[in-house]
Amino acid sequence: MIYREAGDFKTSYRDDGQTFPIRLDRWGYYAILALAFGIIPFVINDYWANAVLVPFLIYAIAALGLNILTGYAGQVSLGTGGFMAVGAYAVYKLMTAFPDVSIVIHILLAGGITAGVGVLFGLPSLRIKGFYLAVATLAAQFFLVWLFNKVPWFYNYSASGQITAPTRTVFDQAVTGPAATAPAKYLICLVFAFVLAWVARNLTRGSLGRKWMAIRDMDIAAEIIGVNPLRAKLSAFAVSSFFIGIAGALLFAVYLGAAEVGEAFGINKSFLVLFMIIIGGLGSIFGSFAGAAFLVLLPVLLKNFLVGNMGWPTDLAAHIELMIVGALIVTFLIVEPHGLARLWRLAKDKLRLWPFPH
Amino acid sequence: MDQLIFAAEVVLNGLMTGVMYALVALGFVLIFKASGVFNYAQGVLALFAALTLVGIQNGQVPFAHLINAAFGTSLHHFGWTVPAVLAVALTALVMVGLAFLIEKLVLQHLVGQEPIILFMATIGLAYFLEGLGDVMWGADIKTLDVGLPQGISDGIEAVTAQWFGYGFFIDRLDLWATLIAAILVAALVAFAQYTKQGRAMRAVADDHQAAMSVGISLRFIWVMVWSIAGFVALVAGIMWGTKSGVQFSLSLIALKALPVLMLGGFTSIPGAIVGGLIIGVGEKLFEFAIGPMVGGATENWFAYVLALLFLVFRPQGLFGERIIERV
Amino acid sequence: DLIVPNMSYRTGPYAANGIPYADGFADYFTLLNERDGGIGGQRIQVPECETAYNTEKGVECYESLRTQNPLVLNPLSTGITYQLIPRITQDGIPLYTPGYGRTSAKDGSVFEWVFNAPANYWDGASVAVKHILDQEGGDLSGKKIALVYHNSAYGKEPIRTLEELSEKHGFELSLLPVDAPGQEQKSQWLQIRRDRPDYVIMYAWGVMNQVAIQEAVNIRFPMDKFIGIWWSGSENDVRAAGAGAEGYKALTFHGVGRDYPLYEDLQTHVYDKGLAAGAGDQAGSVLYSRGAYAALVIAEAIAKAQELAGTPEITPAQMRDGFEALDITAERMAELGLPDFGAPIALSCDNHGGDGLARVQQWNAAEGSWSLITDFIEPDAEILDPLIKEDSAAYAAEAGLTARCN
Amino acid sequence: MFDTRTQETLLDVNNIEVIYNHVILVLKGVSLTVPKGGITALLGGNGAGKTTTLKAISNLLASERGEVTKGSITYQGDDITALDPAALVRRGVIQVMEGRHCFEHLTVEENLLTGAYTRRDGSAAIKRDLEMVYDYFPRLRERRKSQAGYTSGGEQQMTAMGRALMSRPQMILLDEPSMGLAPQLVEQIFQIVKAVNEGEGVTFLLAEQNTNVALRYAHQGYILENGRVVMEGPAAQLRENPDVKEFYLGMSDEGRKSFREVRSYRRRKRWLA
Amino acid sequence: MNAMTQDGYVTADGRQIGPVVMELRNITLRFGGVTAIKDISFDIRQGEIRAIIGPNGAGKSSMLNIISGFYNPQEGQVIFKGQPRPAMKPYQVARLGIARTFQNIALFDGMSVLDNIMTGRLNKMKAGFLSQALWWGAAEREENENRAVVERIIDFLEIQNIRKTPVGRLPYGLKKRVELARALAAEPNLLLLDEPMAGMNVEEKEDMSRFILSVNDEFGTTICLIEHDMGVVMDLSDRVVVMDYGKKIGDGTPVEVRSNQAVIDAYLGVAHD
Ligand SMILES: Nc1ncnc2c1ncn2[C@@H]1O[C@H](COP(=O)(O)OP(=O)(O)OP(=O)(O)O)[C@@H](O)[C@H]1O
Ligand SMILES: Nc1ncnc2c1ncn2[C@@H]1O[C@H](COP(=O)(O)OP(=O)(O)OP(=O)(O)O)[C@@H](O)[C@H]1O
Ligand SMILES: [Mg+2]
Ligand SMILES: [Mg+2]
Repeated sequence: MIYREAGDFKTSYRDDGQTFPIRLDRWGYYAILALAFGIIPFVINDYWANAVLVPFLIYAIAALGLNILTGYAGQVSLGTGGFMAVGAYAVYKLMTAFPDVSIVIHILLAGGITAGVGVLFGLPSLRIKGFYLAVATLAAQFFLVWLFNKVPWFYNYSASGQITAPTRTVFDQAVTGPAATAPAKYLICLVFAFVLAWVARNLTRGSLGRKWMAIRDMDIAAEIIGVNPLRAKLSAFAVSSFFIGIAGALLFAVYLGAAEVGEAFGINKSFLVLFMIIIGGLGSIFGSFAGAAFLVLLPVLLKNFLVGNMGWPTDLAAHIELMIVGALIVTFLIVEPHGLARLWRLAKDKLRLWPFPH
Repeated sequence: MDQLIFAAEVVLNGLMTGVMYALVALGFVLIFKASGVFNYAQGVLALFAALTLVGIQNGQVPFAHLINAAFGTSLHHFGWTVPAVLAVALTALVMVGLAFLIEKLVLQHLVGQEPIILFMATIGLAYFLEGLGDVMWGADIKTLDVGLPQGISDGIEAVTAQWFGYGFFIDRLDLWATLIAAILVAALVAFAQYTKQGRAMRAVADDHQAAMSVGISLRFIWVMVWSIAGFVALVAGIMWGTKSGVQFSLSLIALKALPVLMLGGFTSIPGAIVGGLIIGVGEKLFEFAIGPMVGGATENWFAYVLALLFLVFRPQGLFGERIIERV
Repeated sequence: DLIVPNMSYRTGPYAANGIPYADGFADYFTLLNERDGGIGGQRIQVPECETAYNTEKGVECYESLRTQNPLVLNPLSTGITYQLIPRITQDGIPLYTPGYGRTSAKDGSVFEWVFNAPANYWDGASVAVKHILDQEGGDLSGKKIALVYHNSAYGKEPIRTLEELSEKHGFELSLLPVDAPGQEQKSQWLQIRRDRPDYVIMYAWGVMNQVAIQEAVNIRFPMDKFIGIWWSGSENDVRAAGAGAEGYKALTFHGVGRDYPLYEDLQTHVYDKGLAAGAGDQAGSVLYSRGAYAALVIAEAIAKAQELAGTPEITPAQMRDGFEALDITAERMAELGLPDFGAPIALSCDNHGGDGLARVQQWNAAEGSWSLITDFIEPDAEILDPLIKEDSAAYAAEAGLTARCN
Repeated sequence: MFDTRTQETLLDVNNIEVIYNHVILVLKGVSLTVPKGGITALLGGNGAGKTTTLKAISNLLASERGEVTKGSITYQGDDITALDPAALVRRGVIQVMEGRHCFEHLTVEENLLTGAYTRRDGSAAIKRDLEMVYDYFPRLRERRKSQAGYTSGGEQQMTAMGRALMSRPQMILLDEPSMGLAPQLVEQIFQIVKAVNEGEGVTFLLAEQNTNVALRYAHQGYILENGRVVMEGPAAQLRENPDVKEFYLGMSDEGRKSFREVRSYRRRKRWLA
Repeated sequence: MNAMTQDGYVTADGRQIGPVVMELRNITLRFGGVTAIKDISFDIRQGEIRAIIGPNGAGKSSMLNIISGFYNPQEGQVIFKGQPRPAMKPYQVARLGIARTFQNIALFDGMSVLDNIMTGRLNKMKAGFLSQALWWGAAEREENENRAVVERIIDFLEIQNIRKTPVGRLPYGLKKRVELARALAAEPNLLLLDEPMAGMNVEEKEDMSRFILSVNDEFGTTICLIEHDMGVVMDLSDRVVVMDYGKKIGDGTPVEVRSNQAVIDAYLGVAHD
């Protein structure tokens, strides 16, 4: 019995409420942090940063955001792409209008602006529930994309409607624009992902988080025991959109460098992030990361394997990749509908009992 | 006056478009009604059906590409063509087989799960079918022709020209679609409301466990409903495929059906039609009257906003079942 | 070996168009390898990477291809092009975007690494209007032209040009955007039916092409007054509409069909050996020809670069020099087995976009083939040049670049 | 009077183990025999595993991520452990689930009709049985056109019972039929159970918390605690057992204790660790 | 019972009952065509245990729903602490100090027992957003303080060992207890209990009774409960309202109600001892 909680006693409510109550978990967590902050930045190359880690971290932030809304507060949203676009365009306008202000502040402000937009589009959630709401959030998706496409002010009147991120630095290191190095891009995303994950954890373990979960599990009962549904739902929309806005801002400014709204923030993006949280696990912070890792890595690995190792034609590989991703999603849901996070917990449960089942 | 006539024409065409949307929405409604599953794969199902139909019609060798890549052969066609009617029948059979497999491999293992999980599973299914369609029949664009006529309906143009001094434009394909949709809806309503299997299907939607406990075989109901939905998808695939050729984008018509669904109510078959008509007319009129002022291409979002407006007043859609809220 | 990646899309919404293009591109290099043993003795490797027309996959492709030291990239997507311009500029890898991408990249003094010869979107708009002028005996005043366009960066490209042209020639321009994917265009075509424009110009892609042409047939819009850009002029786009599409026109900057000597070589060295990319049924189609043409220009630039560098193993920077010294004459085209296939291309440090010549082809539904109905038409440089200067200057300012080539 | 010893066994549950979610062991070897034509009561406290046992029999566990990992269940001599629930209903075993589980969006009458789903004996017979159910539960007749989701708890319980009767079963598994019913109705439901049992020869296996009533109507009983059978026997015998009296009937030597007095004492089951 | 005055009365066991806290005056509630409650008036006094009984579908739960603001009656007034209460949202009612449990358990299935009970204290937690986001200052302090309160309730209701279990997996009886815990966590002055003992055996009912009595006793909480077990109602309650299909057919002490012929006919079936 290596993995166990017996003997790991808590003597205060504070200890009991900490994020990783089990010692082994805590160590694992510190080890990962040390790896992420202390080692990877020194060994990372362009391919790993640009094709894998940067998108992974950015999507993890978006997934955290959506997980707050969908996993914790139970409001299914398909407007993620649109909200990411708000973040991207906000940061673009801010970057070009106030070139002297730090990009970090721009990104945070972009999150704030997205939060406002999120609240606006969250208003119908008071009346509309379940799948009806999910479909209704598509209104946000389509409207926002249309808006950014149509109003030239948003893309600074450029001829084609594309936006391109100018170079900005943090501590004299370029983090956006073509001159940004792989470690710089990786680190700024990592810092945001880390801080936001920590905030998400705090919010979800406190009273706000309980309000969200109460609304999710049974909104009528929640209202009767005293949760104001309006405030609970709108706060979920606000916080979620804040995260998603930051993800959008990073996606555009750090990862892509240039974007066209319909292409980069289309409905596929909404679905992608939704997949991430469902595969990762609804209502789980770890799940948001796991889901993002899964869906960012899987296609890359599959492609490299099928085309690189097996030497298949790219088109066949691409089609089969679709089939495999689809089949994997279904398989996952069958094996464990509550996602990778639950799978992980079940594995731990078994470990805890090992070697004596039951 | 001219404006009015044009507006009338726009409305008329909106109605026709609405019917086309409704054809897609119907498939969604059926599956939702029968299992509470929001079947995202409905669009891909339509694509898959249309691909299969064209493939059979043209005597394509399924999986040719895969076989060629694996064995170095160069198979493409059997060298025959199959008459449209027979091909449609064969495709319908394929869709039944597909329904059977979907039940066996997916749904059966997800009995009693929350709706969002089932929804996700259908998204996985959509991916899979999209890939399968491509591998089976190739990703190139195909022309679909089962003999449905397209183009201006001369009769209506002539008659209205005489009456109003302006010939209204109606696509003959749309007239067909309307006829077929009417038949489908009537048949499906009768089925769901008045037959034993229809009742069982609604029971399943409410409570899987309870349905099983009274002896309703979920497997049977699901295979049946997915087969019907597959058939409806085939019809939608034929209609849309005739218009635009059969290719990947066909699966995206699902997105046009969602506002229809939302407005009509997820559980209402007539709602799909009425919702389709309202959305069709609404988006066309808006694009026609307001569109030019705001730069056009408003249809995509306007359909959703329109549906949203309705929902704010009736959260379950126009004809959807009341959402039961009790403690 | 020299690396010329094929960034293709054989899946996703635009697969039907991506497939023939990628096949043509790959087959041409296969031919060079098989027949000539490569270029200057160097075999050309064409690693393929699937982008699915998706910018993020495009980035992944770029990063993974970059590790192989490619000479030039051709992503066949305006979105991915915009994505890559800052990156390739940083990394010093030429980008070749014939007939698409960023128009102002024609200005080589700002866009050092981007080439978009022989023609760009604005050239297309201008050539289309010139053709209309021809049809109308040189006078367009009081005429109405409608632009039906894909509501994206690509579709919006010609608007500015057309606006300038409408001022110059006095025609009335109306804009009809269609949102992707464009399966439903009833309101746009009803507006056309109502407003009865004299001509319709179309910038579409994917399923939007088929639906637009079908709707035009439905409302009996005269097909010979309906002109698509070269991305709206493949066989795929017209076939669905059947006989009704007879007479539809589209621009092109190269020839079509298999009536060129090149195809004999392709047949013996590629198809017969079973080396054809894809199913082999696309040979001679519009997009296949375009893919092959892109490969041809790249091959010529490689040859030029080898000549300039004095070594067959060239670097991307030498490749850029090769492009800038590119001079493909009519005689050279004939030598290459494609007489009168494309207009001569001569590039320089300043001019990365060539002369922008394009011609008009028309669909013959009965034969199921395109025929070229005009000679190469020159775009209206008087209008275009200032626009390009303006846009590239804006980019230079934004990116903090100083003009080169002086 | 019904004598369990002379009756043939209809259902035999043999030493079954049930695990939920691959880790939670709930039933730890439960064996029961249900004689044909009798009423068997399954008693026990909260979480004892009554519902789990019934679901194991009717094969509804799979949809709760539970599985029978050991033991076997036979019905009329055939192993039914792997049968799907629908097939079981066709063989005459139907379950009335705990917590009613009516089809909310169907009307009361439609709910009842779904009970006849597996029947093949024509609409006239079904119509007759519908009337029979309405006679048993007159309240349902009044509410026949209401959506079940909007009826009161008791009405839903009646609907669920009626729905099961509509399938003309040989055996009904009843899970807590009395829960939430008014006293009069509890008595009435058990009267109906008795009537159906005697009149139509339907066998009952019922899980109950209301030990008092259950033992009055049942022929034999099993007491389940913590996933194990702790006591079994003819109902009359169980009723007289001092432990049962004390812990399940709330009687002590002095008769029934007032609930007000509970503050001054507390029962503890002797056999529970 | 001693004479009832404006200020209260003294119960049989000598507790002092205070003035009226909640008065329902001429309430009528209709759902479409169905009249669930017809012109009913009754009151609840400070510190008493008030029971509502009646056949299934009589409108008892609907009455509680009116008190907790979930339904708004078409006619009549709700008078709380002497003031007519305007139409309110349920969460506003909760803030007046009215907590409740539900007939069909309404726990938050995805949360642990502890979290569920903590939701009962949401209205007592006031830490600002920033403090919560950073888990600094008020948020952490408040969390630990409230946790301490909740732990006391957990001890009180003897559910220590299931503290961290997700409630979805609990057996019915424990769920009811957790629900009670959640309601108690709000420290209400008026506690509404909708069939708190349905589906429990005698032992568990006794436990539950003990809790109810203690709450009433120790905190002086006023309790209004619906229950079908006559034993419980007779033993626990001070006064009983009897409803029958939306009408009030009796109101008084348990003894009075028990001998009321209308009540016997409509509800009890037989005279209860
Ligand atoms: N789906 C499930 N997942 C995990 N554990 C479960 C599940 N369903 C039941 N259990 C556990 O199994 C045990 C037995 O539950 P069961 O519902 O069979 O009891 P019961 O005797 O019917 O109780 P009650 O009288 O309260 O209905 C309980 O401890 C419960 O926590
Ligand atoms: N939201 C609603 N819509 C329609 N009818 C309702 C609604 N709520 C309750 N009813 C009806 O009002 C009547 C009273 O219901 P209520 O739930 O109050 O009964 P109850 O006295 O609590 O019964 P039980 O003891 O069975 O729980 C029932 O006939 C029920 O069908
Ligand atoms: Mg139970
Ligand atoms: Mg009730």
